[in-house]
Amino acid sequence: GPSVVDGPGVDPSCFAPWDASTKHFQWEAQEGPYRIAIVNGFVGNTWRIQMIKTAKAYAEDPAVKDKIAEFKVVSTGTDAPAQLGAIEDFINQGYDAIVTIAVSPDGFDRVIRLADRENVVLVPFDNVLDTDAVMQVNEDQLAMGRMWAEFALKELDAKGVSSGKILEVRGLPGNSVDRDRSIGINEVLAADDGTWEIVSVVGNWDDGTTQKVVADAIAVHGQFEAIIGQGGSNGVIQALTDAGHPWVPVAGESENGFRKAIAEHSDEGLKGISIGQSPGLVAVAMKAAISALEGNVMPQLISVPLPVATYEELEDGKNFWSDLPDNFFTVNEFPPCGVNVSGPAIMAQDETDVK
Amino acid sequence: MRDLILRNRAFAGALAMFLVLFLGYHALHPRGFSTAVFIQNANESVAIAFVAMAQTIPVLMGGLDLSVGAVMTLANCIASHLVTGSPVQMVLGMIVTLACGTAFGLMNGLIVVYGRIQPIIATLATGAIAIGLALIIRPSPGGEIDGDLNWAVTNAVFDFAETYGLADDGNAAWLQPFVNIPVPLIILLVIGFGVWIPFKRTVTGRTVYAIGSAESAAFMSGLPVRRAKIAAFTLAGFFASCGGLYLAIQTSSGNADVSQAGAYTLNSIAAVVLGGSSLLGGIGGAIGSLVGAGILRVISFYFRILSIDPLLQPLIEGLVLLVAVSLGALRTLRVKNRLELFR
Amino acid sequence: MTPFARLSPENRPIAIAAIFVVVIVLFGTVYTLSTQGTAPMLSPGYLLQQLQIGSFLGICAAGMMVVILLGHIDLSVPWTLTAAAMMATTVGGPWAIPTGLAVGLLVGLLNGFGVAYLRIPSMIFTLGVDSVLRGLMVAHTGGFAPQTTASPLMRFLAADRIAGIPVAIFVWAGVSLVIAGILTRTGLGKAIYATGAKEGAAYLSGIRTRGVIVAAFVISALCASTAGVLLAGYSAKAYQGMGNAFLLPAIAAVVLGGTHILGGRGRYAGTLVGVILIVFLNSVLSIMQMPEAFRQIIYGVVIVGMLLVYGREGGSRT
Amino acid sequence: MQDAAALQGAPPTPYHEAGMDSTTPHVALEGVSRYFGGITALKDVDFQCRRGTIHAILGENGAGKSTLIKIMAGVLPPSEGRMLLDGRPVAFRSPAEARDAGIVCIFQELSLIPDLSVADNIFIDRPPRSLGLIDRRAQRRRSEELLARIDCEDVNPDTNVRDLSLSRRQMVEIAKAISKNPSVLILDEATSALTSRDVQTVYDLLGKLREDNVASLFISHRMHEVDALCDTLSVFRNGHHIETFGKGERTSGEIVRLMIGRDIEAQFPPKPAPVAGKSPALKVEALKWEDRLKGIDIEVAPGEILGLGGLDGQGHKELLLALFGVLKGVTGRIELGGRPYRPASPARAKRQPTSLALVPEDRKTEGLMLQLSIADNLLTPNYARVSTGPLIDRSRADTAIADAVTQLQIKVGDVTDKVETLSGGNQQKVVIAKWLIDDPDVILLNDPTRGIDVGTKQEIYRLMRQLADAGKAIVLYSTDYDELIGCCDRVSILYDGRVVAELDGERLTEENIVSASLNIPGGEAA
Ligand SMILES: Nc1ncnc2c1ncn2[C@@H]1O[C@H](COP(=O)(O)OP(=O)(O)OP(=O)(O)O)[C@@H](O)[C@H]1O
Ligand SMILES: Nc1ncnc2c1ncn2[C@@H]1O[C@H](COP(=O)(O)OP(=O)(O)OP(=O)(O)O)[C@@H](O)[C@H]1O
Ligand SMILES: [Mg+2]
Ligand SMILES: [Mg+2]
Repeated sequence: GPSVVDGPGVDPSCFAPWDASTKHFQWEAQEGPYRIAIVNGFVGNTWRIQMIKTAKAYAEDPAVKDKIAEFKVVSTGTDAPAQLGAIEDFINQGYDAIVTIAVSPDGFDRVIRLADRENVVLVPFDNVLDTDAVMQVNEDQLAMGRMWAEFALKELDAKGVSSGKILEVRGLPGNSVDRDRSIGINEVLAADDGTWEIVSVVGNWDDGTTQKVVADAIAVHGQFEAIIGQGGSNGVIQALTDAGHPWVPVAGESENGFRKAIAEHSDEGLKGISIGQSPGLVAVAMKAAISALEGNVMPQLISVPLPVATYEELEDGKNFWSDLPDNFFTVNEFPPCGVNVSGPAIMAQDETDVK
Repeated sequence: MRDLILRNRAFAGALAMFLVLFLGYHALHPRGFSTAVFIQNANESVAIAFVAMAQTIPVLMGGLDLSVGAVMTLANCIASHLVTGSPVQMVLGMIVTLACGTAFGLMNGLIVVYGRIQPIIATLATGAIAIGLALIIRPSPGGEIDGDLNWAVTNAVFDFAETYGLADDGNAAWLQPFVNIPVPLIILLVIGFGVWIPFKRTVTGRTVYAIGSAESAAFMSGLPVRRAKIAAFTLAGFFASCGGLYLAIQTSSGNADVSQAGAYTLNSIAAVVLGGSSLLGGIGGAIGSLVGAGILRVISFYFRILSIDPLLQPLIEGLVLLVAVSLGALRTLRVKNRLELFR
Repeated sequence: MTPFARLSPENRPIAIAAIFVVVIVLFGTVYTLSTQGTAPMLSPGYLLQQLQIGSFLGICAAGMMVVILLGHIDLSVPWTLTAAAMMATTVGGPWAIPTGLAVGLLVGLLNGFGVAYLRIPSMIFTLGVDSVLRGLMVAHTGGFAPQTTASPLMRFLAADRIAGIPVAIFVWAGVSLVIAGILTRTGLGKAIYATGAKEGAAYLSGIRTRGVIVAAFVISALCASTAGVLLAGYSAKAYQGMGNAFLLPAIAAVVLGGTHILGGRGRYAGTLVGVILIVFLNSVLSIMQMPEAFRQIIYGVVIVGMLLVYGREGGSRT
Repeated sequence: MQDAAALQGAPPTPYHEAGMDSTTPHVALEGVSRYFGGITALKDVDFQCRRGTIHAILGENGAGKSTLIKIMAGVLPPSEGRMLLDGRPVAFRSPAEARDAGIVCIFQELSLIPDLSVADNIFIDRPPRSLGLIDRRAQRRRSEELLARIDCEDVNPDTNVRDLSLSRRQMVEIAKAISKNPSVLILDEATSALTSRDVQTVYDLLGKLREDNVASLFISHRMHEVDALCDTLSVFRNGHHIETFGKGERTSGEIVRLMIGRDIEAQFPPKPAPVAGKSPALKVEALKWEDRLKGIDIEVAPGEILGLGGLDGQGHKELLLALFGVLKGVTGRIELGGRPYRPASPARAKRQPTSLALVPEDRKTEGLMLQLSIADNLLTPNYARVSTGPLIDRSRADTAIADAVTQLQIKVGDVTDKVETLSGGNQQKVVIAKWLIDDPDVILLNDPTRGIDVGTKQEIYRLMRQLADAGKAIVLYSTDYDELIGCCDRVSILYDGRVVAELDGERLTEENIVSASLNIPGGEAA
């Protein structure tokens, strides 16, 4: 296993430690090229598909291509034993690093123990583990929630609104990301001195469910002053449009469609902020794994900066693409990390003729 | 007699399919036929195998239990709270977990028998209830199951002995022939055979078969139809909770994952069918389903050793499943009297 | 319960479910009146909007019912729906809807072939088809960026209103008329009941039961794909997993409507009431911001409870 | 409806039996009634049976016989009244409780489990055990003994019941019943599919049981069986116990009159003189299928009733199914109305220019959809006939149904009732009627009168003859020799998948049928 060492770690602009108290790991340097596996859980939504494509593209990136001897991706579905089994199998096969999106924030004790025993670098990202025994890569969900809420309050303040109903659209129940984002949002709203009634609905992070629950909420509650949605932001916009709800500040994810809508309607009142959990995180996780294998000092918890874009910052062809489908996630690059696989490049790999 | 062979032929076919797939996987695996890989295979298969065995019993009765995945999840969440503390407390926790799952199965049985609701619908509903309870018990994943227990139970006999300082830390001579056997495999086989085979050879067990084959005849023959139905669902609850308990120990935690529960239920049906039981009831057995669960798992093992485009994996997995269950159709082509198709 | 005793076993569930719908609406109204002082559940706008969203489920349930009448089940609904929607938007333009329906037709033929000709239990064959379709859609989405925007006609059918009434409700009504017509007025409908009641006897009566089974699965898949096309229109686009929320509610609606899960018995009116029941139950739970855990429990209790109230199955112990 | 006494012109003869009068009856029912919703199946029945007798229960279809024994056997509770066992009141809640009290019943709709072996079935509820678990070896051994006792050594205890013929199943059912050492053994039409050899075995068995002081209750629609066997006879009609009397106290004519409340004329309608030279409606040459049909040749002309006779399991059933297109891999030549015909499916068979119809063996699983209405059942083969385009023409459908109900005099309350509410005889009529609407030219009948009472049987015989006279060709398989002799113009005897004899005119006698059935060389001439 890794030894706990003092920071700072390598390349802090890319591998930023979560906070000051984050400890640092160092593995024995190993000879490259490495065998790397990605153990995905569920496959069957756009985010995951984009993530897999990003991983594949990044593995071909000249910067890392030579460092990777073998690269494999499997998806195990939402089945904890299958995911644990796949990780263990890759450890048994002698892979050097395993990057994973955990199906559950707990339950990895055994594979962590095995990985440490075999000196395999295990890197959970996105859905990370409730443990400090492995190196992990994520964006700060709590901060994301806070930032959404702060933005909404700022815009309302600018409009001179200081009371009313705010709609919060939550994600998958029971998921820690959902929990953290919601805590962030509600913390900020509670601390504000406006009088807000918060209506909270569950949208499962998917466009359709979100659209339905937002439409329901509008039908029941009439009007909201602002909407803070964790995901499925396209659905929020669609529900507002269909209901003829006036444009209000909306905080949401980084879907292309959402950004298109903000760009189009911000003058009419759709003051939007778009922060995304990027599928490109996988590339950062892969890069971190390689870096660890090379023997560098790594933070245990790597914080990837939040890719924020407000209505003021949107620019067609740069951080959204008006001629591309709504469904893909716009933020995909992390320049400080040298991860330059852009969203359109991923989603339009063979698409030159389709466009 | 012919039918007897045919019945065994389904099981034999399943076993053959499993062995071919399993040996093929180990042959291709860089560390094939090693204890580590066997342990990993066994660990991954225990939960689904238990749930598949659970599903078998209602299926033999001609019904389906759509709550097995949910009961497994419920047991998983209960165990994540209870299987902790001193060894005695942990054992008590396990007993309570199994008792809860069994009681849930009993409730299914009572609803089916006294409410006279078709099992498939009754358990669709009670499955939702089980998930709801699991979510209440464990709103977000977590739990503090003993790490030693986790390690001991998910490894080979040697590690088990070593962890608990038994048999000379696993070095006792008499233990040596067994040290490399995965503990999960032992748990599975002991509970599977130890419960199922005796059950099958009781009047209640036989009644389960009889109900699936001809329910009114079973009643008219003076068989304890109600008792058997209740027993069947209760036993299903027991097996499902064994799966949940193992899952909890394996992951040291509980997780009220709705989609995982659904996936386990559906996979359990596939495993039962692959294992040679008839969804119409009366034919098959839990041991076949154990093999069926193995087949299901081994299929997915291949993605880890073959280089297949990750985005094509779900498609290939689906196709393989479809083809595997379609193999049963070969029987249909041999049927010369079309009336036999309409059972 | 006594007033229901006189109703025929087919109509009893329908009447009871209808009454329960009223109870739900009243309960929701009392709840909103007491918490917010408003009664949105009684406003036509809200009811229509709920029915508009309910129409997708309604169309799925209509198809599901036909298959359940045969004693089979169609577990491929979620990804049939999704695949139809995704293919429709990929093709786009005037051919969007025909493409979506063609997907349904193909899936239905495949399901029907597996169940009727290979005689693989529908429970397992349609499950396999569902995962194949999912695999195809993952590969499709991953291959290149397919177009996902709904065509204007799809938008119109799903999201627009005529005379204040959502067009989707008209579509649902149309599908309902067709299905009810098939079931009650055509030889095919009668053959479906006969095959569901006793396939062997139906076959010996000269009914081409394999054809009937194929037809039923085609109907189901066409309904699912219609729902998919509409749902894509409603969301203005297609996306992975859009069908996941429809399978179990569709089965539940059919069963709550009094259709026997083993086939042979049931009336379309029941399915209609069953869908409305589920839609309004969902509405009330949403309004109450009921947490997921209790929602699940309430669903379960409602299904078991309703079936218990419907009464025991006919006298015979079969 | 006249009551029994009036019909007799004298008060009912009191029931008496030498030497047994003083003892309490073993089983007694007092004032038992049973209602099913609005239907009265039994009304205020007093009934007794004693040990050491064979007691026949007679009555039309729907008279209440099965209901009576289901009450005795714990399947149904009585709505009113009570049951006494050796003078003590008992109330069974399940067949298991009745069995524990020594009452064992072979039900009309057999109670074997198809997917279990013969041995499992025989000892289904009380298997021999060791260490609390079923002892399969002992079970097998004891099954063999029991089967040998009823001359069924040919049945392998390991065979699944599914693979047995109906007659073997009935024998297994009998073995299962006697394995329980009953004090009351009830046989509800348990011999309906047995061939004469097996029937004889059963008679012997019942005789032995009588000596062992067992009370046997015997329900059968075959009068000659009853005559030969029973000491005491009870007649039921419309749910009432009409009369009980000893053997030989009534003539068959009187018994029939008690059963159906009227006299019946000659049982079989007269046969017309044979007309030679008609071209056959159905001609079969060298028909083969698997190892069951080994080259069958038959032909039947319009207006003719061809009987198929022989022991059970000689290929009759397969022959009819093969003609109707149910079997795969049939070879040989078939002509329908002079045109070659290749059977492919029932749907095809019924659409031939010379069309076929089949009344199958088991009306409950093959003939009817029990949970559907009478009307729907009648229309099942006929939707094309009553539809305009894809839509059903309601008025045409109603006419067709009404015609069928009148033509066959089906006793229905309302054609929208479920067909399962009809009595067995009327259900059988529905099966026949649904095909008559289709107006077939060749009608294949597989034992259509099994379990049908004499009155209804007679109606069916008359109907068959009417259809023949109207130019239909009929192929009738029957297990009842009287029926073959009385109804058929010609009878082909099948043995081991071949026609071994063809009997007509003078040569159509029971002796000839029996010897041909056993394929005794030269027996035909005897
Ligand atoms: N479960 C039931 N539900 C409704 N009616 C019933 C039921 N069982 C019997 N009956 C009715 O009770 C009457 C008597 O039926 P029962 O079966 O006793 O007649 P049976 O004498 O055995 O006639 P068969 O000779 O046809 O066997 C019939 O009219 C029948 O319709
Ligand atoms: N579930 C039911 N509902 C209504 N009536 C029933 C039901 N089950 C049985 N019956 C009635 O019970 C009567 C007796 O049925 P049983 O099972 O004894 O056979 P059967 O139809 O009388 O046969 P057969 O007359 O050919 O010997 C039937 O006539 C039928 O009308
Ligand atoms: Mg009867
Ligand atoms: Mg009868």
